[in-house]
Amino acid sequence: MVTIPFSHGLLLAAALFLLGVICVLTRRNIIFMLLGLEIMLNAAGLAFVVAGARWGQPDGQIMFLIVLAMAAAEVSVGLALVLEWYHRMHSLDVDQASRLRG
Amino acid sequence: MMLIILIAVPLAGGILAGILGRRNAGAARWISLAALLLDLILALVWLLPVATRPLAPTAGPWLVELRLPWISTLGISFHLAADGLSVVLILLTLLLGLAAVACSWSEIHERTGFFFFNLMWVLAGILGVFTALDLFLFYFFWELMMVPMFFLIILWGHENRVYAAIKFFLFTQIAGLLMLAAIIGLYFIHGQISGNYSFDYSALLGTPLAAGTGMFLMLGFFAAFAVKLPAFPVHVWLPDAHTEAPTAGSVVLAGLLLKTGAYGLLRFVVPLFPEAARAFAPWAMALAVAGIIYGAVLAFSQTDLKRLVAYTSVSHMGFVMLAVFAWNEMALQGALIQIICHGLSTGALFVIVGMLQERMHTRDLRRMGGLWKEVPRLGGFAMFFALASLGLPGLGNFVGEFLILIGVFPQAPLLTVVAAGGLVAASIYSLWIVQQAFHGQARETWRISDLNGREAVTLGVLAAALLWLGLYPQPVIQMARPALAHMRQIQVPHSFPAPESTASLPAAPADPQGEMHAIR
Amino acid sequence: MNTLFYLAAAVAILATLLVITRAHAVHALLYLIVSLLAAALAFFLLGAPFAAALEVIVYAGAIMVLFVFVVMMLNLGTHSVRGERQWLRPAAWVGPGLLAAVLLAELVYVLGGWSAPATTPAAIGPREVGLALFGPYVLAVELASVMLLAGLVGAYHLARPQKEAEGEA
Amino acid sequence: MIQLLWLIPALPLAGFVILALGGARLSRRAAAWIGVGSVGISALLTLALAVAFLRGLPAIPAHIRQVWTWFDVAGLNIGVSFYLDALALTMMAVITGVGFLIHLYSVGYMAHDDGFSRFFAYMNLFVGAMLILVMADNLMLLYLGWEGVGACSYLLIGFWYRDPANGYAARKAFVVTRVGDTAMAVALFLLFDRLGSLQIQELMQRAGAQWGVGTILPTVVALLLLGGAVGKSAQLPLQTWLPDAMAGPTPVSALIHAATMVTAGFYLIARTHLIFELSPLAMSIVAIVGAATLLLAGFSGLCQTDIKRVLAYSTVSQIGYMFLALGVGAWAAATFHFMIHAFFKALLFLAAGAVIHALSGEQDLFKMGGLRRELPLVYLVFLAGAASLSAIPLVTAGFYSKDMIIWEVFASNRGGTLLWAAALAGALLTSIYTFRMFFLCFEGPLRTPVAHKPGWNMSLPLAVLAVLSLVAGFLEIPHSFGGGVQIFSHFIQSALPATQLLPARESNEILCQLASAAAALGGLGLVWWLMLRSPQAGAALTRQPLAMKLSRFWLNGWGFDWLYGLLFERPYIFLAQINRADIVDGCFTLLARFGLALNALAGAAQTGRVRTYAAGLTVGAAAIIAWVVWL
Repeated sequence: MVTIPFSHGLLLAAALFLLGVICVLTRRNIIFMLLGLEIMLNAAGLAFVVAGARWGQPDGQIMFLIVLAMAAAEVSVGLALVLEWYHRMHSLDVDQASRLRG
Repeated sequence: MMLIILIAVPLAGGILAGILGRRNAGAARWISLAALLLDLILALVWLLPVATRPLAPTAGPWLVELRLPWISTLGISFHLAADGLSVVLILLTLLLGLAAVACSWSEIHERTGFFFFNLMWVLAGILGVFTALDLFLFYFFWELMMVPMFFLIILWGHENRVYAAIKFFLFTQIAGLLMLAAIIGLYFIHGQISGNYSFDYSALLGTPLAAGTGMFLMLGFFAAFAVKLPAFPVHVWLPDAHTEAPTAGSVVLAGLLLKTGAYGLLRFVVPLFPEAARAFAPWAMALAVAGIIYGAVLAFSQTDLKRLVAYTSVSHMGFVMLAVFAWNEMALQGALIQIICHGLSTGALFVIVGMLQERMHTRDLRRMGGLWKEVPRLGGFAMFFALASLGLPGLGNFVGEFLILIGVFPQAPLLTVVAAGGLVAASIYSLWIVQQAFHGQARETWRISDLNGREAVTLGVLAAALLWLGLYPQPVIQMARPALAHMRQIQVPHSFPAPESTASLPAAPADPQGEMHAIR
Repeated sequence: MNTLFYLAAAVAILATLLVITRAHAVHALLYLIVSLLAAALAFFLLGAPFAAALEVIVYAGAIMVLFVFVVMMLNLGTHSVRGERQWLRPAAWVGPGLLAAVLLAELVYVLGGWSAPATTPAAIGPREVGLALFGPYVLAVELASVMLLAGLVGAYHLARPQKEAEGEA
Repeated sequence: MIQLLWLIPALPLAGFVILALGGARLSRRAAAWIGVGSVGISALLTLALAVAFLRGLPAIPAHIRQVWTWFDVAGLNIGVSFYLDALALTMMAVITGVGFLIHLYSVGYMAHDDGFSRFFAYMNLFVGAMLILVMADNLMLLYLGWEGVGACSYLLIGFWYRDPANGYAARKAFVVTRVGDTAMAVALFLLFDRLGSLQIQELMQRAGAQWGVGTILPTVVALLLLGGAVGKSAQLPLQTWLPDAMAGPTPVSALIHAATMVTAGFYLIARTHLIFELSPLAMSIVAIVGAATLLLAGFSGLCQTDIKRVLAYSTVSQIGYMFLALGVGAWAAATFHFMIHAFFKALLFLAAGAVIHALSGEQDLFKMGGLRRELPLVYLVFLAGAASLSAIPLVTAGFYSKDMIIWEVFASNRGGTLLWAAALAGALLTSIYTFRMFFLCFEGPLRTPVAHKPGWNMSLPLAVLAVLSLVAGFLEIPHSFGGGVQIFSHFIQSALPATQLLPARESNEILCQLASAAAALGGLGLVWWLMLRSPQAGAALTRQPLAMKLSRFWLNGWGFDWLYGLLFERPYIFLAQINRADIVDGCFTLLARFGLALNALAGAAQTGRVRTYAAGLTVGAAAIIAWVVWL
């Protein structure tokens, strides 16, 4: 067991989250964007766990479990989309997928 | 019960025509015709004897009434009723509906069943509007008549139909939503004051309103009806809609849909908000006169015959609005006659344009000319209706316009004089139609056939009705008199308390006597 | 023990930094696994052994493997790495980096800065988590299961071979 | 007999309905029988009615018969009801009598026209409407007839519809008169508002009882009514339509634009004379309008080259006399002149029609000439008509009626020397332009060969009208001729008051008559001298530059058409054209454009790039956190 300020855990989560954000914003490769999303999800889960530990309640871990399930679902659908898309476009450049331009 | 059946017959006929019309276009036509004829006969048999019977002076205004609970928790009831005014308008609706069916007989070839379905539902919606006495129900019918009309324009219209249909929909829908807001506002204000939350017309009559609130609510209603009418600055949807709609659509639009605006002004705006309407009257009358002149001048400059006729509607309906806000018996009777006669004469002119378009595939006045030689009978009818439109005495429009002007004169002499100038402008555009289309040299060689029997009967009936109204309008006047008298009485007994004291008033509306009449 | 936590945190951040800067997808994935393992250690230290275990099994195990499979199926050659290098010009990092810095500053401010009273978290084992999960949170479990089912169906539908329905989308 | 009053207008209307519905299916013979017969029976009925009416005089000066209630709203009870008195009877007699003769004439004149039955349908409708106008018991019904005849006038002027010029003339006639009609309608509104009735006799009573002489209301009402009257009767300032109205077939010009419809203005003023008498100002204006118009039209008549336009201007001028008489309160004289004018002007038009018919549609006076020997009957009747129009003393009816007006203008308490001088100058002008036309047409060499000679159905009406134009004047012979005969004025005085003469001037009657006789004969002599005796002098006169300028100015009717075109017609067309696309619509379109612009702006944000959206999200998150924390 550690004895650290509660905010340090949260700061770790924030740092990881922001690294994920940077990844999403910077990378044009869709695989890397998905990776960035995973980083962000994981950071969110970390934040939940830290909060749960702070109050000594299982709720934080349960939320982490939900996030985990969501990440799994998201990744499966997302990667299926990537595959399908790659078949059509022969590229992973997300900027080419701009048909919704107004 | 009669009223429900009157509305249900065209609804059912429309569904039947829609279903059978998928296989057999002829069936759709005959079913529509039969349904409307049946409805007309029913209306004549049921309503006319009631309407012409002398009324006991103590009786309420409604000749026929039906009230069923509908959504009682919100105070909404299925409340239909007809007084003399409604009866006259119902008969007009059915007559013009028949004309609309007759004139689309050979014009519509695509999706005939669905066309007649829409046509019949528009008519049913209009019948509903003319009889609904629950404001919620009224709004329901108000929308019911608009949506099929939208389809009529967008599916069977001419070249620019999508633009016209969307414009029509936007204008009427936005204005309709303003009215809905006003209805709900009135509902809550009335409910708060009286504790009785109800959409019922007779309950809402005489709701005491502070001057500012009353004006806002009145303007909400006024917006919807002024757009429909159409009044001067919001008339712009009309020329496009008229021009692009199929003939039957134009006939129904000009002959009936516009009349719902006039009816709304008569039935709702002034009775529900007498004070606000009185305060607003000078503005409304000025707008009306502006519309009379503006419409007439613009009509003259049009080269599309249908558009020309559309602008004449703006001019003619200006007279109706002028009359409504003068609110005396003479002007109101004139407005009613004008409503009917404008429906007949403009409807007939649209039918004529439709016939020309069916034969020549153009509505461009610059390409017509000298048609009298080819189609003397059609030309004769066109001349007749053009003369009616310019207000020739002996035809119905004259009676309407004259009664309106003579009724308005004591209240607004100057405006009356300007409006009378509209008569001169009317003669300019009406004669222009005849000159450009039927007289003069033929600009192109047309080989077209004159009227066939069906067309001659359609126009003949309309012409006969105009002549009858021009020479002997007394039955109509007699029929509408008690209704108009009741409407005019509604505002008389109310002396509104000062605005600051309204809030503390107890629930009861100001006139228990009138209330009882209305409910019975 | 505290040192261990800060070490794990440093490893996690460092590995994540490497993840987002790699040009080769497989390298990035491997670093991400490192980062996740570090996070799992942090979970354990925070008294959440169950979460730590799941982090290793599900995240680092299952999800990352899925990524690896997909990268393999895409068969990205060296040309994609070269393209990746082109896209990763320094200029591309400036905007996101600044934005992230601003956000981080805000979060630090919100969380009350670095110095805060230290607390010792209570350990919560799998038992408590399980009891809560199938007690008050049973509805969330149902929701998660529905979501996973939807993911399953969606992934199957998207990834099935569809030559005939090429023009459908 | 009086019970059958309603039949008189009903018969021509029935004729119209049959002809309109029958259309081309009727043979020409049947159409002619229906068209002429219905008016003929009406004329006979009128005759019988006149006998019955005269028998009832002086005990019963007026009859009212209601046929049905037109409408009854809020105190405005309008019946389709007819009023018969001496004035109405005079009008009816002229309408049906002259109308019948013109119908009969038209059978020959229109024999080869395509629209034969259409022509008779319109003519019958006109006669019916005109009868309603003069028999109406209330102003509303009068207005119905009033507009009805206007519509018929429109239909008949534009009868030959293929020529756009005819259509223009027809529309001009209708629109210009409609301007007057609208003024009249406003008068009706005002009358009903103030007096609560539109029943003519009731109105007159109430006006007399409630309004003082010289107050503002009767003046306003009278001037508005005068507006209607000048429109219909083509008086200043609305006279411009009548010369153009000659585009219609000649029988139409004879019936509508000479004998009957254009005198409706006179009838309206005579019918409402009590209101006019309440307003001396309005009376003076009527007189001045009449005097100005008769001079103006007289000068214009001098220079016309089209035979029908000469007659049109002479009609305007003669109606000017009637208005002048009305303005000075010489009611009987105006009515008498109306009747005589109907005879000789119808005669002149029909004779001119015979000439035009004979020359295959030639209307230019300078292409006529020498017809005296070719068309002797036409020559004789035209001479009778011209003499009557010029008021050649003693032998013509025109002398008696016009002299009565000139004398009463001089002697009436509302008259004056200036008006009298204008009337006298008008008489001189009338004589000059009439005989100029006559000599151009019948004297000199033959310029166009004669194609058709008039048949019996054209000759008979000419002969009857010629006799009437000569002898009808003996109904009223002035006092100065040894006591004289006053059959007509006694008859009409059951409906209209006698003229108030100034006693001081009564002794001058014979002098005044000598003056007007001298004017008529002087004009004739002048024309004879300039055209036949020494044509060189005449030619020299017309070559003067001033004369040529004036002549062009008068030929175009004093430039009124040009002025109105500049002031009303062209601005109206300009305003209408410039706004064809509807400026209001433009405003709404602008609103729509604004919406579209906003849409484009918002659409630009939709780059379709996921990363941009993500960046947006991030910025939003940063902003929201900042907002929550620091604000």
